[in-house]
Amino acid sequence: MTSPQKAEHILSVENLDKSFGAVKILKDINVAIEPGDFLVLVGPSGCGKSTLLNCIAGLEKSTGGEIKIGGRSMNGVSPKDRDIAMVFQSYALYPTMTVGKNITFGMKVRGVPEAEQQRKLNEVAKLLQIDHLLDRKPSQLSGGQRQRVAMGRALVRDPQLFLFDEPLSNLDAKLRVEMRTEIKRLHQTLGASIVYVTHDQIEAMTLATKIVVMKDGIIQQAGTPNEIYNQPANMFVADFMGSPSMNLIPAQLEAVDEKTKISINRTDMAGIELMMDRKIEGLAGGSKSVILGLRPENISDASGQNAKDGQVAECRVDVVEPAGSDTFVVTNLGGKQVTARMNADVQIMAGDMANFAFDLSKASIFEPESGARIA
Amino acid sequence: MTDWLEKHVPKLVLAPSLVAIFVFVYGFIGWTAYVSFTKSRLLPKYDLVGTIQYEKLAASPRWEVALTNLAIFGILFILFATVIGLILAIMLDQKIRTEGPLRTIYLYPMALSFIVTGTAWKWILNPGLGIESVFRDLGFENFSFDWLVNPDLAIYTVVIAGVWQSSGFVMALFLAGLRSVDGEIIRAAMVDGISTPRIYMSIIIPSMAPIFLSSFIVLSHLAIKSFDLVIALTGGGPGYSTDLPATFMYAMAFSRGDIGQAASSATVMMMIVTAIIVPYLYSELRPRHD
Amino acid sequence: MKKMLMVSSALALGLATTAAKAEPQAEVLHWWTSGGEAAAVKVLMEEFNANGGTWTDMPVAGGGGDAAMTALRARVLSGNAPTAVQLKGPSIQEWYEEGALGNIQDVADAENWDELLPEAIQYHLKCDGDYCAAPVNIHRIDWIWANASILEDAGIEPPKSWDEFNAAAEKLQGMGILPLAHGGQAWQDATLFEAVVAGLGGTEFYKKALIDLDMDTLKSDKMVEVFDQMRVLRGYVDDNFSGRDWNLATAMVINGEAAFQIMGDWAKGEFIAAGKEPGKDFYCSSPTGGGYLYNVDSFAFFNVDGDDRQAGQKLLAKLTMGKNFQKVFNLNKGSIPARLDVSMDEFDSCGVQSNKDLGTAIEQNALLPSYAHGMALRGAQAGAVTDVVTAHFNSDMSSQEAVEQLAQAVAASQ
Amino acid sequence: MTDLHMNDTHMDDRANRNRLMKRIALRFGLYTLLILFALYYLMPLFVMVVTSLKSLDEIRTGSLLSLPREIDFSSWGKAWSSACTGIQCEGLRPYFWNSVLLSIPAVAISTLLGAINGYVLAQWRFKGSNILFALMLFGCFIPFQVVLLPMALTLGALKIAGSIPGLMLVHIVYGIGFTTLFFRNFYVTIPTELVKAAKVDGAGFFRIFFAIFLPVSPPIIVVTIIWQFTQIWNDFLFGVSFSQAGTQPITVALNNIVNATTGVKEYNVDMAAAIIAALPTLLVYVVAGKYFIRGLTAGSVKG
Repeated sequence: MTSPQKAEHILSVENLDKSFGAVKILKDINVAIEPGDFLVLVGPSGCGKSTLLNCIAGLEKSTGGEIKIGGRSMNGVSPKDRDIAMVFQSYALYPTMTVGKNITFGMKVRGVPEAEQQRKLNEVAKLLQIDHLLDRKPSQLSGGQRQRVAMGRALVRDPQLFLFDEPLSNLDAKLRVEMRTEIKRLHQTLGASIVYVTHDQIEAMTLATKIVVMKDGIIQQAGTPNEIYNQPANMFVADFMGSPSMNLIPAQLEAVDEKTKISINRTDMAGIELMMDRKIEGLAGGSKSVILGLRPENISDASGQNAKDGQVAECRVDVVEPAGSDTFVVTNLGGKQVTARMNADVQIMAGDMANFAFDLSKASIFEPESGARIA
Repeated sequence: MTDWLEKHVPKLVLAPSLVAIFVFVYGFIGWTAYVSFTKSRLLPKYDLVGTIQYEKLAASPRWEVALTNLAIFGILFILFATVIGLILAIMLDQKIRTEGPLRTIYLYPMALSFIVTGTAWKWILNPGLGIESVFRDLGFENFSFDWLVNPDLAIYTVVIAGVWQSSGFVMALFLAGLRSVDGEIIRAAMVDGISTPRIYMSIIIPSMAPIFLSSFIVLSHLAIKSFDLVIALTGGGPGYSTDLPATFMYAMAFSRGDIGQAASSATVMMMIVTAIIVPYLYSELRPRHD
Repeated sequence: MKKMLMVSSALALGLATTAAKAEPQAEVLHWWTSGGEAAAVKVLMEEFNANGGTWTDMPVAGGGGDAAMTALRARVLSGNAPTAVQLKGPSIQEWYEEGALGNIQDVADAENWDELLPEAIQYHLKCDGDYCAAPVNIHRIDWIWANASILEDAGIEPPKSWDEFNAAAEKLQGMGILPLAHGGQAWQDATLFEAVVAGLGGTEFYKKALIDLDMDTLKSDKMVEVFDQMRVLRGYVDDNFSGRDWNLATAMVINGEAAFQIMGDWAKGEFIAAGKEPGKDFYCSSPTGGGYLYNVDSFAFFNVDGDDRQAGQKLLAKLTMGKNFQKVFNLNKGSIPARLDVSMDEFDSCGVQSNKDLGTAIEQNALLPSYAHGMALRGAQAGAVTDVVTAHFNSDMSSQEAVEQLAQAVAASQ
Repeated sequence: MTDLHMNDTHMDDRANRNRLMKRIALRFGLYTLLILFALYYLMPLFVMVVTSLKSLDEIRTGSLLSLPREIDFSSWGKAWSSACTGIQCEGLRPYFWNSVLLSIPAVAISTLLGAINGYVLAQWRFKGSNILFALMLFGCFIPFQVVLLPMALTLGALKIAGSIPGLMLVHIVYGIGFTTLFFRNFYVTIPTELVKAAKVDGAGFFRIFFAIFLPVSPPIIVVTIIWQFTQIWNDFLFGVSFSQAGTQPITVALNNIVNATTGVKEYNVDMAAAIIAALPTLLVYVVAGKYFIRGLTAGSVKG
């Protein structure tokens, strides 16, 4: 990821380290985005994503490395001088100020003329449809309204860079989806550059132009949503991104000409064998234990599209979970639960033997020890 | 420069208070500890003489009485103030129509010092004037309440007056706690058919553990500091049977003119305080994961 | 808030500037705060002010001067000692030894104090041979106050020894009358104790025991007898005596609830306030047989800066010993003048008696400084004695054990 | 909290009636107990008020708890303006103002210091700040008798011995521990994101404090003021040790009236004086007691 510093990078983070005492929170972080990018930092809690965001905002001091915003080094620059705006998980609305005052507080502090403050306030209020709430106190608002006010406070700033710290996680599911769309629309209409932290991989997938997956203070993978989803760099990313998550099945690989034979053991019956049309480097005649990563949508019923390749195996159905648009069917392969995404109208009962069709063109192969992607 | 200032503003703001605390608390404790190794009488002297004062203290029957009293008083005072405070809070929590006035009545003793109420208490507890005589006048000839004048029991009257002053505050703490207990848990328990006393005993009271701790600390600090109470009520008597370490220390320093002895007793007091407070501070302030 | 600070510092400044004038200044720390006492001291203030001085009153009551001593110590340590302080007995010398007291010998020379004051009293007022304090009065401590009508009904004369007292008390008890009103506070227990020591043991015994703290005397059989008598006295007291203020005990005698009280001459004020007449409604007598337990209140003069304050000390010393003040103050207070040349014409019979006994005691060398009121011993030692006395009186400790504890406590306090 | 009495459903009439009776009996017992406790708490005040309204004769002869035969307010007037507190017989009045002059600035300053200390310790933590907080807290527990003498030395060295500012300093210093504790525990409950948001908005340390934190603090300010005012107004030990003529607070004057040693005692005046001296704190508790409990709920107690 150490891309050469380009002028158009709105944000670049280089070799960033952060530790609290002996505990290293961030290790050698390198990220860069271009204007208009929507960067989502995603990972489980404690992975360091919020710390990274706070470092970018200048709310926490890094212990090493550099952060540049708009090409300017941010070393020793206080948050207010970084030309950023931030939206917080708890919204952090000032409880004793009205909505209007909350939104204009920053401008007031910076000494923006009164008239200008009013103009911007009206503009933003209209954009976010909160004009009727301006005289209320935060305690009189609903969660969604507070969320909008928090965004309003960021928008009036009109900064180079927006920072969002899990802004939707305090909302209920329905509202969360609505606000997600809203944020996406704002991004598109304003063309703003955004760094967005979440632990929700769906938010990450839907919003991002660029995703950084983190774990234990280390970047696991950075790339477009498509790259992250289809070519996860390791088993952690594979497992973390996507819902239901990728099936990770212990398997044996063996090179057969230009193809690769995949053998999967089963505890209760004979194993299955599948052929993959690709050649995997480094098999050199012998067989090799790997982890086979397959998204649920790459396993379907025999009537589905996957069946054409003939990679079909009969498996025992453990659980059937109809989900409306699809039906998820769980079986057991290689000692693991494996989920297949089948047609909604598939006629299968738990306990049946059924044919599962495997689409191996999008399969990922991982090294069992390190979890790193092989192919 | 401005950067440095900006970064260190919080520390700079805290500094005056910290300096004050270091001088006026720790400096003074150090001074007292030093003086406890001298033979200071009327005014402090600074020639060290070793541990004579502590040996004298250990041999003093009056100091022994004072320590025993602190134990008796401390335990009973904390126990009764907590129990009564809790009971009052629970009773007041039952949608009592006159809660406001009652709460004020229970709380007001906290507003008064014993210089104000001392004489009244002395009269009330005095067998010839107070409760005993009132009951006898009412026809209960054998009613007896003469703790104040009984050297073995006088310390208990100090407990009565002490509890009177502090239990209202404890009630306020508990009431605040009860009001912040999650109503959902209680509704859930009621749906399960658990009786009201059981709900209190096994759900609400255990959930207020932090308040028990807070009130324990407030009360133990009051117990150790108790001074006015004893001076106003019994003056340490009968004899010196109600002396507490604080009154002992005061008597030595100011009426006896034996500052060295006073300093040694103060040092022992501070050690007792430390033994109680430090574990509390540790448990309260050890880093937690948010 | 800023304004408030300014107001208060202006106040402090105001005080400072008034102090800068060269008029005699006196800030007087004392604990005469009740109506009668205040009226008595007020005479001094008026004279002081009439002589061009400015009197600043600094009263601190409580605990027989304990609170005032607390304040005094704080004031001296902070280098802000009051001009004059109500002090007495060895504590004057103690403060002198701490280097805190000044000198008024020139006033004493000019006013001829050595001629006017009994020698025993002079002793208390001098620091290394020079006067450092001015006396206000002589209190007699060993008075037995008696309700006249009770005594008449019982056919008892005011007792003049402990044997007489015991006999009278037995008789009264037999009649269902409470013999002795007493307040169970340590200093009152000590007041009883010293009267018993002086009465049973006599003058020499008292001096050896409570002034010299002679170990043999403290451990003697006589001392066991003294504690035995204390136990007997305990039997004459009602059950509610603990913590009772002395004036409530006096009221019991006034109201006829008890026959006797053993208390200093300030108790007379209560009788008189209740409209009683000495010799008619109540009697005063002493159980010490010629001994005279006294307590001399005095103003001690601390080291102060500034001509005005030093001038104030001199003026105050002079006026304190003035005939008029000595008379008026003591008429009010129940005590008698410290200087011997004041006419006793206006004093009542108890005052006259006290004055006469004082003369006799001087001749017979039977003037005894009161230990209970801080005239005989230093604070720590007096306190050690009192601890034992009060512990004995308030428990069922045996006399033998009390004597042992007494010797131990005294040894430890030295 | 919710009412713990279950709704009576599906009960036949008799059971219903029984329950009702039981409930009434329970309520009756509850109120009786509450009133008994109230009597216990009120007793000393009752004795004081009643005694202050009696004549001296009646006090000497009558029962402690009996009501006055004739209500006599004269002792109140005397206590306020003509009782002797020394040679001067001006009652409590001059001392009352000393106490006001002392306690209002002292309460204000120690509250403000506590607020800003609490703000730092809760929202601007730095390495070691928890230890510093613990050290400050420990200061709450020091028995005041211990510090009298070194304090006298220090005040003398600072040249403010005997002055109201000196006394104020003493009260402020020993109040800081508690005020800091109150505010710190209150501010800890406020999300740290608020400070972050304000920082991004460009506000500095003080601006955040005055514009955002102070406005949310009234509940805890009330608690702190009540606590500090009670402590300072009622203090005797510091008042008697670190004042001089002209700066003595009301408790010292009250003590001079009540604890006169060898003079005639006027108990009715003593009691009236005691009540007068206690009126300001009593008033504060009666008026603001409600907010006191509310403030405790608002976060000074971790629960």
